[in-house]
Formats: sequence, C-alpha cells, structure tokens
Amino acid sequence: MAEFLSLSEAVSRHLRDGDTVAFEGFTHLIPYAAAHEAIRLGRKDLTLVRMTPDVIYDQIIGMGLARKLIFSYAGNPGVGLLRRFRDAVENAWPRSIELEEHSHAAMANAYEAGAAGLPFAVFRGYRGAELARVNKNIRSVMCPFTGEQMAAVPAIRPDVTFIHAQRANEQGDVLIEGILGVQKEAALAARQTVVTVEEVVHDFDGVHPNACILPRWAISAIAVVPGGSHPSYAAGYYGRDNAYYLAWDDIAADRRRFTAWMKQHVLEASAADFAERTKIREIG
Amino acid sequence: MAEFLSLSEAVSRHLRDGDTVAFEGFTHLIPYAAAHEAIRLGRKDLTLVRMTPDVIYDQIIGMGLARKLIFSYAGNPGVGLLRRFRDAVENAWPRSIELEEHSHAAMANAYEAGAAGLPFAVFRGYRGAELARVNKNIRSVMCPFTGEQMAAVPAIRPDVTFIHAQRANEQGDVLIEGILGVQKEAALAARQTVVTVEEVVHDFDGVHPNACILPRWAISAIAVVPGGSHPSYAAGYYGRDNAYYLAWDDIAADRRRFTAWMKQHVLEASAADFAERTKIREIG
Amino acid sequence: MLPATPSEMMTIAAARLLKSEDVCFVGIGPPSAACNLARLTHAPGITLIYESGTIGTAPAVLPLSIGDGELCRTAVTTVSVPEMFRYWLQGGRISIGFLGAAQLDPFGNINTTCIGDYARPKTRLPGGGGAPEISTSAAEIFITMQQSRRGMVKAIDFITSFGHGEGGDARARLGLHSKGPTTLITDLAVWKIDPETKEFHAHSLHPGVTKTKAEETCGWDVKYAAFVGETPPATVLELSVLRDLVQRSQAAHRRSAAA
Amino acid sequence: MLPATPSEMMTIAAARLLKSEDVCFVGIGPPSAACNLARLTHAPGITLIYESGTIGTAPAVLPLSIGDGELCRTAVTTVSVPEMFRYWLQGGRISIGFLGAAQLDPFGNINTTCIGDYARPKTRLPGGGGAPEISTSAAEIFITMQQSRRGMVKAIDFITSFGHGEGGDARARLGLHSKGPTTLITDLAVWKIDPETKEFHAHSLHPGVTKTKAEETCGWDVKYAAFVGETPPATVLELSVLRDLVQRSQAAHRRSAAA
Repeated sequence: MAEFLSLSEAVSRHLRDGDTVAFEGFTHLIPYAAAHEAIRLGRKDLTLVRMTPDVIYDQIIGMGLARKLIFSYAGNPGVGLLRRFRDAVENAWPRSIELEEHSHAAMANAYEAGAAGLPFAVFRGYRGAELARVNKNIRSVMCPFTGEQMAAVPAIRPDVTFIHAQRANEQGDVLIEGILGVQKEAALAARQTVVTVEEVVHDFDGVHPNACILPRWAISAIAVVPGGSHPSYAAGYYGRDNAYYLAWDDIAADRRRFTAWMKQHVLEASAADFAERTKIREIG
Repeated sequence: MAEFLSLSEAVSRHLRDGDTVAFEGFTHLIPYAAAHEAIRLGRKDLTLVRMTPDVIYDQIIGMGLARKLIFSYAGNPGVGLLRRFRDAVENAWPRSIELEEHSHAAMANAYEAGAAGLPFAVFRGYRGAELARVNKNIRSVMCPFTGEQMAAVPAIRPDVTFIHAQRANEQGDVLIEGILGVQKEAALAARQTVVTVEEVVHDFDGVHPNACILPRWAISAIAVVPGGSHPSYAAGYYGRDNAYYLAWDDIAADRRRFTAWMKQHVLEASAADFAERTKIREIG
Repeated sequence: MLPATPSEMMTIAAARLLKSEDVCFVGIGPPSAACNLARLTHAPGITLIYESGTIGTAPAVLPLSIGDGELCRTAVTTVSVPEMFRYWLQGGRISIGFLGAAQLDPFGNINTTCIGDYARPKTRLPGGGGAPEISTSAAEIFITMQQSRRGMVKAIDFITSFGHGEGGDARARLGLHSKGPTTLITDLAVWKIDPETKEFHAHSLHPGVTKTKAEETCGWDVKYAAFVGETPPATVLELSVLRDLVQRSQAAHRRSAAA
Repeated sequence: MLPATPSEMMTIAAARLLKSEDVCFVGIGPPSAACNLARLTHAPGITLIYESGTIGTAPAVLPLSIGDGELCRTAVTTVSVPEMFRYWLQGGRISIGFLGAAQLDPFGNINTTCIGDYARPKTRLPGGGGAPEISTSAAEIFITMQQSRRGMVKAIDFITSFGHGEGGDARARLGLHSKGPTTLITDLAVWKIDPETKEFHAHSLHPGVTKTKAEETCGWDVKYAAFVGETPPATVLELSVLRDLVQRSQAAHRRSAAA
C-alpha cells in the first residue's frame, strides 16, 4: 500500500546496495530526482535496467555506482553518445561495467512479461542480429502449432523500480498521462515501486476511465517532488529542457568537469532544487 | 483505410460464408446490429469466435448459421444458460456445432497474440484443468530459462472482426471508451475489421492522449448505426437493457417462440430500428 | 425485521471473511453480493476487480453482468481484458478469487462446464470463463454455492477449475504455489479445507441448521471439524445493508435501456 | 535562395520516396526530417509513428528525441511502448521503417553497436534500440546516412540490424518475408538494392555529384545501375519548407524547460 514519504526516506528505505533497479522513463517523465537521491545516498554495485539509459545513467555510471547495465539504447537522444558510459565500457573508468544488451522490442517484451508474472517473453525478433551471439539471455522457443522459432528473453523483475508521474490522489493512486513508455510495466514487474509525482490532488474525478492509473496497493511509496523529472519533462507541467541535454555532451566529455558538475549539481543539491530547475533556462 | 459504408454494404462486402468471424464485445459495446445484418444476409457455415458468446451468438446459432464456436464462457450474463446454444450442443438443433473451448485467460492471450502478429500465446494456465484434455489446441512450451512448463494456445486471427464503438471522426479514426474488453485486440488480430459507431464527429480534439483509438488505416469499414449495440450498451449514449437479457431466457426456451421472435425482430427489421430500441422499455 | 433467509445468510457469512486490505477478483452472482456487502459494512477499503477490466470498483447497485456501466463509472481505472488477465491476475496481485460452482467435490474442484460426458453432455453449462486461472493464480480461493445433492457431489463430471485434485499435495505436484480453495460458504454452513487431506470440513452451521440438514443436502459424506460452532447470526446492520442493496439492484435490472 | 546543401538534398531525396498511404516507423535525426518534410509537402496523409508510442503524429517542429511532448500532443493516439512493439511493429502494420546507420555494408546490414570488437570496443555506440526488429518487421526499409569511407564499409564490425546478410536469398533463409532494405539515400546519391544480388547500386547522383566523388566517399566498390540518372534538383518549395522546419526546430531545441 502506497506510503507518502520524503524522497530521501523513500529511496533509502527501498533501494539497497547490490539491487537490480530500474529508473524508467521513455524521454518523458524520467525520474531524475530519485536517481540523484540514490547517488547522494551512495547506493552502489547496482544493476541498472532501462531501455534508454540516457543522461541519468551516464551520471550513475560516471559516479562508479553501477556494476551492470541491462539496456537497449545508450545514447543522449538527438545529441549523440553517452560519454561516461563509453568511458566505463572502453576504459573501465571509474570502474568496469558488465553489459547485458538487448533490442527495444526485447526489453519492452521482457518488462511486459515481468508485469504479467511470466518467467520469459516470446517475440519475433533478433533474426540475423548479432546481439544473439554475445548475449546468452537471448534464446529461442518453438511455436508448438507452426514450428516457427521465436526469440525468448527472461522477464525483467527489478528489486525496485522508480518512476515519475504527473500526480497522485490522496489515497495514493497514481496517474500517468501522455507518453507512457514502459513505466506501468516496469512498476508492476518490480518487487517494490517508488513513484515521484509533481503534486497530490484530492481525487481523480473527471479523469478518463481508461487513463493509466496505478492503484495504491500496487505501489510501495510516493514522494512529492515538483520538477522531479527535469531535464526530462512532465506533460502538462513543464517542457523538456533540450538545452540541458545539448550541454551535457560537453560536461560529460571531461572526467574532471563531470566530477565537479556532479558535486555542485547533485551531491550538494537536494530534491527541493528540482522545482527551480523547471523555471530557469540555462544550466552549468 | 476505413471506408464509410451502410451497414448492409459493410457486412455484405466483408463477411463471406465459411468465414471465421468475431463479433466482439465484453458486455459493453456488443455489435448487435452488425450480427443481425449478418443473419438477415444469411451468411452461413461461420466459425464464431468470442470470449463471452451471449444472446447475439445464441441468435446466430439458433438460426443455424454457425458450424463452430471458439469461446470461453457461453452464458446469458447474470441470467443463466444460453438455450439455443444448449439445444445445438445437446440436440444438434437446428444443426450440430463444433466447439473449441478455452478459458478467458487463454482467449484474451490468443487475441493479444493475434494482434501482435505472433503464431501463439504463452501464459500460466490450465493447470489441472480438464479442458486441456478435450481441446487439442491447448499445448505447452517450456521456459528456456527456468524450465517451467507454460500453456500455449494458437493466436486468434479472424477473417473479419465486427465491433461497436462510441464514435468515429471524419477521417475514420475510431474511439472506444469505458469497458474496452478485447475489442482492440480482436480488431487488430483480424484480416478485416468493420466498426459500427453511434455517431461521427468532426475530430477528436480534447480526447485524452491515451484513449483507445483505432487509426483509420487499421480499419476496413465504418457504418453509423445509432443504438447499434442494443441490448448491450454504449457508455455515454445509453444503458444496458437488462430487461431484454432477462426476457431472452423465455424467448429462447422454446424453438417456435424463438423462430417467430427472430422473424419479427431481426429478419423483418433493419439497422435503422436500433435507434428506437434504446429509447423504449419493453421488448417482445 | 424478518430473520435472514438461508441465501442471505450465505452472502453475509461470505462477506465476513473479507478484509479491507483484500484485492478480490469477483465472480458474478453470490460472490458479487458478498464482496459488495463487505465493502458496504466492515471492509470499506476492499479492492474489487471484475474480469471486464474494472479495478477498484464501488457499484451502488449489484451488476447484472460482469461488465455493467456502473462498474466502470465507479472504478479507479478500467483496463483491457488481456491486461486484466496478464498483469493483474497472472501477475499475482489478487489476494482472493471468489468463485461459484455448478458442481463441487469435497476437494474444491469445480465444474461449470457440463453435466454428463463432455462430448455428449446431458446439460451443457456456460464453461469456465475466468475460473480455471483464477483458481490457480489468486493467492486464495473462496467458493460460494447453495447446498444440494446435485451440486455437492463426490466426483464432478468435469474439472473446469482445479481445487485440490484428489487432495493432499496435489497442488504442489502441479507446481501451484497458491493456497487454492480454503473456504466454502453455503446457505447452510461454512466449510474449511483440512490442512492435510485438503477435504472440506464443516466448521460452523448457520443458525437453526442441523447436521442432518447439512448432510441431506450434500452429495458427499460430510466431515466435521473438531469443534463445529454456530455461525454468528446476521446482524441488523448486515441484513439491512444487504436487503437495501438487493432491492436497489433488482429495481435497476428490471429497467431497460434508459440513457 | 541558396542551393541545397548535400545534407538538405539527402533529406529531400528521402522525403520524395514516401507516399501519403505510408505508415512509417521513424528513427530520430535525418529520417525524422525526411518523413516530416514529406508530410508537409506531397504526402499530407502519411502516418508517422515514433517508437515512444505516438501514432499518427504531426509535429510542428522536429523532435530532438523520439519522445518529445510535441509528438504526443499532435498524435492520433499514444500507446505504451510494449504495445507499440507488439501490436504495431511486430503486428505487421508498418509499411516503411526508416533507419540511420553508423556503419553500413553494401547488403544493407547496419551497425550501430560498436567499432572494433564487441567485448573490447574501440568506440562504443548507442546500440540497436528499435532497429533490429524494425529491419525485419517493417514491410520495407529505407536507410539514410552521410557518405564516408568510415561509415560505408565492405564489412561492418557488428550486425546490429540484419539487411540482406551476405546477399541473395539470405533473408528468405532466415524466414523473413519482408523486403528489408530497398533504398539508401545519402548526401550524394540514391542507391537501390539489386533484386538478385541484394547489393546497393547507385541509381542517381545528386546534382553536381560525380562518380569519382561518390566512390571516394564510399568504403566499398561502388556498383552502378544500368542507367544512372541525376537526382532531380531540390525545388524551391521543398527547400523552403525544409529550411523553415529546421530553423523552427533548432530554435525550439535551444530553449530549455519553459512550461
């Protein structure tokens, strides 16, 4: 049953060293505030799961807190490569990182299977693709009716999933609108789910009957963090900070500049700073 | 690409003798008008597919137009048994009917697999259930990661699916709201999809971004039939005619009464009569 | 106030077993009445889920079908049927599956498929619907039905939904980790599954019901718990809330399509 | 008006290949520019789908990422990512998959994973994203990239997305019934897959491009179609619509989080 907690309380209570954790978000609603809290708490040896690890995972990896990454596209969307991710993979800085690499279709199906309580996902995929050679978690099953060979991947079952959503009601139900990504699946696939929200409203009266709502009893904790997905965005609240994503390419290009930036903007900052960031136009 | 047609044109053009056809609807939005049109046109040797064949399939079966039924629950919901269905199964009146019987979970997964372009569906089901003994389309696959045996059923791929929806816009996109059932899956699983709607509106501006909308290019034909799901209902337009469902139990109890009723209310009626039926309170 | 009829007593005894924290997958008919009575009395926080996709619904009248508009209008959210069976039932999120039965054996195996041979049935019943997977995926199963020698039989004609098979560790041998049927609530008694043999034992008889009556209306040899109590009688609150609910519902079901 | 730059010519030549009836699964970057240019010029009915779940979107500015809010606001509907990959891509509803490439071989196999060995890459690239299944599930694939000897190579370091393998009937032997890559649009030329060998052949060179230029910027031995034409030059309409779109988009991308 969803408990309303402060963000630091929610993260410290639900995320432990060595956990398999998904901070999910598909461009929209990426839970930056929760990830920064995890960095501040120094949670380490994490297995990070995400379809589109972007700047947020570049930051966690650059801080040396991840031992493994399960992913399908590690880029700064529309900008280029992830330089801290590259430095870890190419030069083991600040530590080496193990990769379990998939396609988007595989990850989406694997989250779906996790939400559905299945041990694996079946799809028509990876034909001729070399990932199947380097990832032992890409296997196959045969259709018992047609004989067709299908791709199979294990279900994703994180220890904890963090997502950001527009709002909760006072009972603790959570509403997500717009680009939904795989957040519902990632939330339901996990043993525990922590949600940051822009605000809490009295009730969801008048919301569309088929809107994406996670009921209170499917959530572990909720933390109210206005602006909590900056520089990603929350439709209806604030837009995407594209300038931040463009600027990140330079910040992450240099180890020292990265480290200094993280100290100033993450280690010495707090969840309360996010609200401000959705109002300003430039970043360090 | 969706064409706007009259109902008789839409049914006669898209449904042929011997087709596998789904008239889907889960209590809500059952496409009665389309099914009555199929009966008037005398389309026969049909393989009927539906999770919850209710009065509509009792009528088609009672008229001798179905050779096979693929289903998971054949009852008059909240009322009792389907007497025409029983007469066909128990006494082969007016003809024998072949049954391929599943559970709801199996049918829902099989439609989902059909929509997803997969040859079969995998789920955790039928454990200890005797249907697996009498239905050769219930098989198993083994998880290649855990070794767990899972149930497998063939994907459902109807020749044509009929559904009823609240409205279309002028471009031919279709909006479904409220209890969605398996209609989206049934529509996308079929080679052709025909939709009856309550009305056509200019556009869907202001509709929720995640509302269930079938885009025009995923639909074959649209027919405007106000009241077209009576005695089922269309949320926002008219309520369920529970009295009709209660009355059906008596009508269907007797072969002659059934035949006379069908003559009067279906064979000698037309799609235009449905609008009236959602305004009156008693049926024959 | 008139005393509770056996049918009312069945609903009330069933409702008492439900808690505010429960997430119930609700079958239509008596299970639906019991779940909503619980919600309207001692378990206001209970989450009711109907297989039509309505999650956390709170209908003012009992639905005639599992997909009445009232269920959607009062729900926290309404999802597609495939999602319902995949994420919510198979996903292991249901604490109580509440089922009815046409035929039931003492091990909680349910038949709603056919009387007689499957290929040539004497009576063709509606079939399993959601029950075959509810009975294995929900954490625990409650069953409710009226007692009769035709309904409660030593051996059912068709295992639509698996209970405890032939008893003992039959579920574990099928790889089932959920509890399966634990409680049977009839119009005459509350029955519990014996932890070892996995047979139903009568645990309490409703007020005024004798052992003879319970045995005459049951097709299997009735076994009793070590101590057989009397089901606490219906309270005035329980009865009045139930009767009010049923009356409102019947009036609604008689009405036809008003917008 | 200044004449088209090679990069503009690439986008314009790619846009021309799209029809109003197409349902395009759009990658970010040059494919997105081409698809939206087509929509704003000769193919107003085209359906653009981004893997973030936005179906039938009509952005006023080019998205910086595949999930910009503009895509959702202007879409017919927005579905979850699992549904996107299951019902819409794998379901066989996409007529054109439009991909970019870091490395490409003459058989249309794409590498976006790594330069060098997978386990010890010289350069780690972002990975496949949606491409491995777009390349097999979409009815037909268009590829667009700038020509370079580093990008267009005889043998790619890693097959992220399968094109025509080693050529011939390689796709059929893998059970793939879709066409795979048929057209490559670069900043210098339009290339088509030969129906027999399944190698790219240069079909037309953009205005002012010589065969020497095309060969110098390509790491494989360039083959030509029987008749090599000149790509029709960019029209004033094409150029002005494209420049307007790009300008609006760049201005939008420089802005940060305004509500």
